[in-house]
Amino acid sequence: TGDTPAAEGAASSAAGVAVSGTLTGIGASSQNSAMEAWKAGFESMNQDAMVQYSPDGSGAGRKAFLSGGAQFAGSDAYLKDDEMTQAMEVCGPDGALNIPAYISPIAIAFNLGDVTELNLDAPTIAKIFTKAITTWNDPAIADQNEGVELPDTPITVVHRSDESGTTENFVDYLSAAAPEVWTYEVDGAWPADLQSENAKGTSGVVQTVTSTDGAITYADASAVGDLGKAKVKVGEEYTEISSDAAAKAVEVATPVEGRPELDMSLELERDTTESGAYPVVLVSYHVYCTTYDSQETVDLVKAFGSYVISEDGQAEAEASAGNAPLSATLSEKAQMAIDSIKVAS
Amino acid sequence: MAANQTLQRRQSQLTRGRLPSYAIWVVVAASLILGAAISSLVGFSVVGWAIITAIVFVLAATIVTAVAEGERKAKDKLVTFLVYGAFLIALIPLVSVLWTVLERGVPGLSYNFLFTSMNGVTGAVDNQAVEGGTPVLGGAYHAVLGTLQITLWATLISVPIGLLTAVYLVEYGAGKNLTKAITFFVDVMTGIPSIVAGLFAAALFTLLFGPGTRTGFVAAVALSVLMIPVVVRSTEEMLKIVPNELREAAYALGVRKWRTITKVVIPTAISGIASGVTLSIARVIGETAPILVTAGFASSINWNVFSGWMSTLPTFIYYQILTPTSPTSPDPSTQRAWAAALLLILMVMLLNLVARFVAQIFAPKTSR
Amino acid sequence: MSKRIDVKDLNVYYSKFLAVEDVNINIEARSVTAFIGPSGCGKSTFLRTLNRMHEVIPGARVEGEVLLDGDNLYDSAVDPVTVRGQIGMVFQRPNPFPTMSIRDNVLAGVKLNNKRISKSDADDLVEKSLQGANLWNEVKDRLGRPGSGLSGGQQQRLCIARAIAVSPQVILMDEPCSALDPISTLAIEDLINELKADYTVVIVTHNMQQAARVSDKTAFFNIAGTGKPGKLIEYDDTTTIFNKPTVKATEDYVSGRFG
Amino acid sequence: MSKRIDVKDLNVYYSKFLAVEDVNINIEARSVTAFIGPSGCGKSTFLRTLNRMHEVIPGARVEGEVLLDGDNLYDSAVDPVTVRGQIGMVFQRPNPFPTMSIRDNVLAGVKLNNKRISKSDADDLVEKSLQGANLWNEVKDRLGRPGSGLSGGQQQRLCIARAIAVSPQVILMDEPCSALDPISTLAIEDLINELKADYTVVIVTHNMQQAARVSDKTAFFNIAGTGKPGKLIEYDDTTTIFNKPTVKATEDYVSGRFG
Amino acid sequence: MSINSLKASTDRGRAGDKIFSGVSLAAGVLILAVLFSVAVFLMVQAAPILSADPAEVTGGEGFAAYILPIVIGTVVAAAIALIIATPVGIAVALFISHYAPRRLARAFGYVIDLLAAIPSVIYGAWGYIILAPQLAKGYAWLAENLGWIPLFAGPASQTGKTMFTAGVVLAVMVIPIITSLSREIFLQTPNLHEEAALAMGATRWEMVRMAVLPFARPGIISATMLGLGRALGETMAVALVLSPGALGASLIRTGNQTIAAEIALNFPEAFGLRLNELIAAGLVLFVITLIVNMIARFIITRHKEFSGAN
Ligand SMILES: Nc1ncnc2c1ncn2[C@@H]1O[C@H](COP(=O)(O)OP(=O)(O)OP(=O)(O)O)[C@@H](O)[C@H]1O
Ligand SMILES: Nc1ncnc2c1ncn2[C@@H]1O[C@H](COP(=O)(O)OP(=O)(O)OP(=O)(O)O)[C@@H](O)[C@H]1O
Ligand SMILES: [Mg+2]
Ligand SMILES: [Mg+2]
Ligand SMILES: O=P([O-])([O-])[O-]
Repeated sequence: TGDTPAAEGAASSAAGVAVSGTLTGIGASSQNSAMEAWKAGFESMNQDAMVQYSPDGSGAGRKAFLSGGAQFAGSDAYLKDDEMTQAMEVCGPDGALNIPAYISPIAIAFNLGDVTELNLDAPTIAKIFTKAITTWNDPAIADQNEGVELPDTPITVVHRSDESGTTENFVDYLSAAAPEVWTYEVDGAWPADLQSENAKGTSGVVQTVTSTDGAITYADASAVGDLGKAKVKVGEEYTEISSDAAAKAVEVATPVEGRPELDMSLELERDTTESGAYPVVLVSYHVYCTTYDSQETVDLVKAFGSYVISEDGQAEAEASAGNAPLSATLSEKAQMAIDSIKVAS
Repeated sequence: MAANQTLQRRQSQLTRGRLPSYAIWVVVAASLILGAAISSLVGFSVVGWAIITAIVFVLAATIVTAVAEGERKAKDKLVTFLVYGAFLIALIPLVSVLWTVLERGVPGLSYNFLFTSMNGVTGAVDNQAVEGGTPVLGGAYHAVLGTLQITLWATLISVPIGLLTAVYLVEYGAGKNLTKAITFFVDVMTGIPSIVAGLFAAALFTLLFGPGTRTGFVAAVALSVLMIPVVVRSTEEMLKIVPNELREAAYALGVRKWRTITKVVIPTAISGIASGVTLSIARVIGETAPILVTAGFASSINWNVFSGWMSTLPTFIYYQILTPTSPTSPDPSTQRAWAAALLLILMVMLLNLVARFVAQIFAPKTSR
Repeated sequence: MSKRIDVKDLNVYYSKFLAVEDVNINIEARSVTAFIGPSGCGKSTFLRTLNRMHEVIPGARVEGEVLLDGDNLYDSAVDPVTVRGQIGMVFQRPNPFPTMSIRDNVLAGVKLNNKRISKSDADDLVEKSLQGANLWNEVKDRLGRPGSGLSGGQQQRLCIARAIAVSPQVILMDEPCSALDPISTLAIEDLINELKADYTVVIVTHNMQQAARVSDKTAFFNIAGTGKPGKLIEYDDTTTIFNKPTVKATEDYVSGRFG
Repeated sequence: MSKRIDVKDLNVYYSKFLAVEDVNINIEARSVTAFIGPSGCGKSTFLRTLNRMHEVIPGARVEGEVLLDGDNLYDSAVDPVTVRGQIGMVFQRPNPFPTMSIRDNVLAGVKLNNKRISKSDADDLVEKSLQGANLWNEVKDRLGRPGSGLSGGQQQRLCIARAIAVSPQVILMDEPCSALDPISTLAIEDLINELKADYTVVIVTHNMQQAARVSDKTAFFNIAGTGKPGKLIEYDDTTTIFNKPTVKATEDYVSGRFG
Repeated sequence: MSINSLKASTDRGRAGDKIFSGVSLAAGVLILAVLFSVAVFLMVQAAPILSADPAEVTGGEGFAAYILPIVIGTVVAAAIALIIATPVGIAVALFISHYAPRRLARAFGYVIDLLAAIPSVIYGAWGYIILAPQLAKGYAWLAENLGWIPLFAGPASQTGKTMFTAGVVLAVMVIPIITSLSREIFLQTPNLHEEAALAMGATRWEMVRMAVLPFARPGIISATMLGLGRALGETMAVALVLSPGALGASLIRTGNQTIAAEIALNFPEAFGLRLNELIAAGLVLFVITLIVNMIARFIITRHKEFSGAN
C-alpha cells in the first residue's frame, strides 16, 4: 500500500529553498486537472511540502480565501473590486494578488455527423445560442461554409446547468463580439430566458452533446474529444482553436484598471481583430495574499506559485490538462508579482 | 369400465367453479399473441411487446378469474399479479444500475486500484496509459479509508443518539410536550437537503475552530444530521409495534423499565431496527455534496479523521466523472469512477449482510 | 416473607371510564383469595391494581390506597418496580417472551434483573419451577426451543413457572387454569396450596369448584349494567360465600341461578 | 347446509415433529362433537387441520385425507380459502382485530362475501351475532370502540360472534368457554345447541361437564409421553365415553383418575 | 410509623432507570438542540434575502418570484417519486413479507435493499447515461400522441433529462426506504390476527387488507415520509439527471428545477447575496417538509386508539 510515485524530482524547489508544510487552496474546478499536475510536480520536488486543492468552484474558493479558510484561491475570474477591499482583512493592507495560472480555449463544439469543422462568426454563434437559428442548414451557417453539406437537423443548444466560469467567459465573448444579438447580462449562469438542454459540468455538456445529434455547446477545449469544433471569425479570418491562438488572445489582453501595480487581472479583448488570436478563452487565476503570517507559509506559497507559472509547471499542466501555457512575458510578470509576497509585519 | 368410473366420479364441491391449472397457461399464450399483435400495430419492439403482454395478461387473467371464480378471487389474483409485478418492476432499475456499474466497474478493479491512492496520478499519467495501452494507475484506497472512517464516525454518533431518542419518544415521553417538539424537529430534519447539512456542519466548526476547519469528523457530523432522522423514525415505528403484553410480562416480573427496554423490547424489534440502521448508513455512505464542503478533497491517504482533508468514494467518483484527471482522455477517470462505485456497492452489501447477521442473533425465535 | 394486602376505597379508571368502584378488602398473609364474578365485571382490572400493572395502560389510573403490610403501594415515593418485584403476576392471556427459549422464559425474572446465578442453580430453578407448574415432563427435552411453539395450556403453565421462579411474596393469578385440562388444573391447585405456606396468593377464577377447593376467602364482584362500574359485592370465607352468602346476588351467582 | 367430516389416516406435523398421528374419525352433520384430552396432546393442532388453518404455520404440514361431504380438503385443486369460508373457527386465544371497532370485528367476515350489505341488515346481523354470543348487552353502547379494550371473556365472546356471523357450515371452537364465567358459558352452550340444528359443531374443551352437556359424540385424545405424537384414543357417543368407555386411559381421564 | 419497606430499596435500584431515561432524554434534547441550531443557522443565513432589493435577487423580481417555481418543481418531483414509489414500495414489501416463497423471501429482501446501497452520484450518472435516453423515446411518443394533455406537451426533450426522468430516479431511490421499513412492520403483524382473517375464509389479499395493512398503517406513513424526505432533499442525483429550466407544466420537456439541485448547482459559484438566497431556498424546503409531515402525523394520531400494539 503506497502512493503512486510521480516523476522523481530533485529535492529542492525552483527557488532553491527547502520548503515544508501544507498549502491549502480551494477554487475553480476548471483548473483541477492542471492542479493535480502541479501538486504532483511540486510535491516530488519538495518532499516535506504538501498542496491540497479542493475544486469546490471559483465562488466557493474566493469565499474561503477571503474568510481565511484557504491560503490561495483558484478562480475563473479575478477578484472584483469589493472583494479586493475585503481581501485586506485577511491579507494585510496590500490585499490580494490575482495571477493568471491556467489558460484554456473554450471550444464551440457540436455533434453533426461527418462535419467536424465549421466556420462561424460571432453573430451567427450568438444567434445559434439564442435560438434565432434553429436548423443546421440555415443560410446564415451555410453561407460561411461553402462546400460543406449541412443537414436540416434541428439545432439543440446545450448549456451548463451549474454556474460556471466557462459560461461567464463564453457569454462575455458573445456580448463583446456580437453585442447586437447577445443582449444578455454577462454572468456565470446561463440566461434564464434562453433555457435549453443543459447539463452539469464540462463533462456533462460534452456527454450530452456527444449523445445528441445536432447538439452544440461550449466547453473547455481539452475536454471535447472528437466533437466538431467551430473556427471563429476574428478580423477577416476564421481562426482555428489552438493553444497558441488562445495564448495569443491572452497576450493582447490589457490589465484591469485601478489595480495595484503587480496585480495581473486581465481584461480580455474579446472583439480583437488580431490575426491568429482565438478570443473565446478562459483565464483562471491563482489568488494569493500579498502577505502571510509566517515565513514558512510565505516560502511555501512562493515556491508553489513560482513553480506553477514556471515553464516546467506550465508544461506539466499542458501535458495533463491540455490547456495553453502562459506566454513567457506573462510568466515573467507573474514571477515578479510572486516575488513580492512577504511576511506580514 | 374405465369410462364408467370417470363418469361416476362426481365433481368435488370444493373445487367447483375453480379454473383448471392449465387455464393460466392458455391466458399466457393468448396474451403473448395478442401482445405481439398490438405491439406490431404500434411499432414492434421487444420491450413494447413485453409490456403489452404483461398488461394484457394481468387484465385477461383477472377477467377470466372473475368470470369463473368470482370477484373476490379475481381481486386476490389481481393483487398477486400486481405485487409480483411491483417486485419485477423494482428489479428493472436495480439490474440496470448494477449491470451498468459491473460492466464499467469490473475492468477497473485491480489490486492497484484497491491499494493505491491518487497521489501523484496526473493527467499525463492517464494520457500515457491511454496512448501506451498500459494499465491505468491510481486507485481509491484513500477514498475507501475516508468512506470507512467518516461513515464509522457518523454511525457512532447517530445510532446511539437516534436509538435513544426513539426509546425516549416511545417508552418515556408519550404525550409530553418535549416529545412533540422532538418529533416535530425530527420530521423536519428528514427533508434537509444533504448539502444544507454539510453547510451547517461547516459553519458550526468554523464557529468553533476557526475558518477552514475541514476534516473527516466535520463530514461525519454533517452525515449524522442526515442519518439521525432515519434512525429515529424507523426505530420509533419498530418499537411502537412491540406488543404491550411483552412489556407487561417483564414489568410483572419486577424488571426495571430500562432492562425491559434493553432486554425485551429492543430484541423483539431488533430486525427492524437493524434494517433502519443499515438503511440510514446506506443513505449517507453514498452522499457527495455534504462531504465536499466539509471534508475537502484529498488525493492521498489520511488516517486521521480529526485533522486534514479526506476523500470518500462518492466524492472520488464525483470528481473523477465531473473533472477527469485528464480532460483529453477521460476514460481512465471514468473507469476509476465506476470501479469505485462498484466498490462502494460491495461495501454496503457487506454491511447489509453484517447487519442481518446481527439482527439474526437477537431476532425473536418465531417458529410459531 | 408473606405479606397482607389492604385495599381502601379504591376506584379504578380507564381514562374517564370508571371500571371498578370503591373496593375495600383485606387479604390476609399466607392465604388464598379467589375473585369470582361475571365476565367484564372488573376482576382483572382490580387484580392488576394490586401490583400497579394497571397504570401501564395509557390513560389508566387509580384512586384510593392499596396497603402492602401497611405501606401504600400508590404512595408517590414508591417505585412500582419494587412493588412488582414483591408481587408477582400471571396474566389472563399467556404471554411468554417470543425472543427467548423455554428455559430463558423461566429464568426471565432472574436474568432480566441481571441477578447472577450459576448454571447449576439455574438448572435447578428451571426444573423446580417447571415441576411446580406441571410442565417439566412435557418440555424437559426441548428447553432450548422457543416458548411460542407450545400449546395453549403449555404456554399458560410456562407463565406460571416464570412467575413462581422469582419467589414473590404475593402472587396474583388471573384465571391460571382456564386453558388447562383437569390433570394440570389439579397440579396447579396443588401448587397454590403449597405456595400458601409461604406466600399470599390471589386468583381470579370462573370455576366455582376451583374457588371452593383452593381458596380460604372469596370475593364476589358484580356489575349492575352496561357502562356501570364493577363493584365488590361480598367478601367472606369461602365456605360462607358458597353456603350462606348474605347478599342475594352472590347466592344467585354461586348457585347458578342468574339474572 | 350442514356437512359431515370424515378424517382418514391423518398425520399432522410441525416440520419434522409428528404432533398427531393416524387419526380416523367420522363427524356427523348436524351434531356436536367434543374433543377432550390432556394439555399438549394435539387437540388444537388436529382441530386446525379441519379447516386447513394448520398449514398457515411455517413448516407445518399434513398427511392423509379430510373429507367434507366426501370431498377431500387437501386435494391439490382445492383452494383453502373456499374451505375456510365453509368451516369457521374460534381460536383458543381470543384474537379480535385491534384496528377495528367492535362492530367491524363482527362484520369482518360478512363483508368479505357481501360488500354491499345494507346498514340496517348489518345492524341486525351485529345484534343477532352479539346476542348469540351473549355479549350484546355489554357492548351495545360502545360498538364503535376498539375491540382490544374488552375484558378477556368479552374478547372471547366477540370472536365467537364474529365466527357465527358468517354462518359457516361447520364451526370449530377451540375452548370457547375457557375465559367465561358460568353465565356466559351456559349462554354459549345454548348457542351451540341452537347451531347444531343447522350446522356441524366441533369443540375442544377441558370441561368434562361441558362435554357431557353439549356434545353428541366425544373424542378422547392422549399422548404417550414427551416427544411422542398425540393419538385419538377413543371416539364414541358422549354417554358411552363418560359412562362405559372401552379404553382404560379414557376411563381414567374422564373419571379424574390419572396416570 | 413503620419504615416503608417499599421505599427502602428504591434508591439504588432506581439508578439504572434514572440513568437510562436520563440518557434517552439527553439524546432527544441533543437532537432538539442540533436541529434548533440548524434552523437558526438557516434563518440567520437566509435573513439578508428578506431585506434585499428585489432587483438584486436572481430573476430580478424578488425572492418569492425566484423561489416559487422551484418550490413547485420540488413538490412535483417529489410527488412523481412518491406516486410511483409508494405503491411499488409497499407492494414489494408485501411481496417479501407475504407473497414470495418463504425460503427465497429473505434473499429477495436483500436484493431490494441493494437499491439503497447505490450512491446518489451513481443514480445520477445512470439516470442521464442509461435511463434518460430510454425514456426520451417514450417522451417523443407521448408528445406526439398525448401532447394535448399539458403534462405531456411537446416538444419532448431529446436528451430525456426531464422532470419525469428525475421523478423516476427519485422513485427508484425512495423505493428501498419504503420497502425496508414497511417490510419489517408487515413481518411483525401478529400471527393471531392474520389467522383470524384467514379462518374467516379471507383470501390472501383480504387477509392483508384486514390484518396486515391496518396494523402497519402508521409505519407505512412513516416510511413514506422518510421516502418523501429523501425525494425532497436529494441533491446530486437530480443535479445530474435534470436539465433544469423555467417552470412549465410539461413533464417531458426540458425545464423545471428542484430546490436541492438548485442549491447544489449554484452553490460552488455562489457569492454574497446569492448564497443567502440559496440557503433561504433550503429553509423553504424545511417548511415544505414540515407541513407534509404535520399532516402525516395528524393522520397517524387520529387513529391512535386502534393501534396494533395492544
Ligand atoms: N407451532 C408449533 N411448533 C412446534 N410444536 C408445536 C407448535 N404448536 C404446538 N406444538 C406442540 O404440539 C403439541 C400439540 O399441541 P396442541 O396445541 O395441539 O395441544 P392441545 O392439545 O391443544 O393442548 P392445550 O390443551 O394445552 O391447548 C404440543 O406438544 C405442542 O408443544
Ligand atoms: N384497556 C381497556 N380500556 C378500556 N376499557 C377496558 C380495558 N380493558 C378492560 N376494559 C373494560 O373494563 C371492564 C372490566 O374489564 P376486566 O378485564 O377487568 O373484566 P374481567 O372481570 O376480568 O372479565 P373477564 O372475566 O371476561 O376477564 C370491562 O367492561 C371492559 O370492557
Ligand atoms: Mg379478566
Ligand atoms: Mg390447544
Ligand atoms: O470551470 P467551470 O467553472 O466552468 O466548471
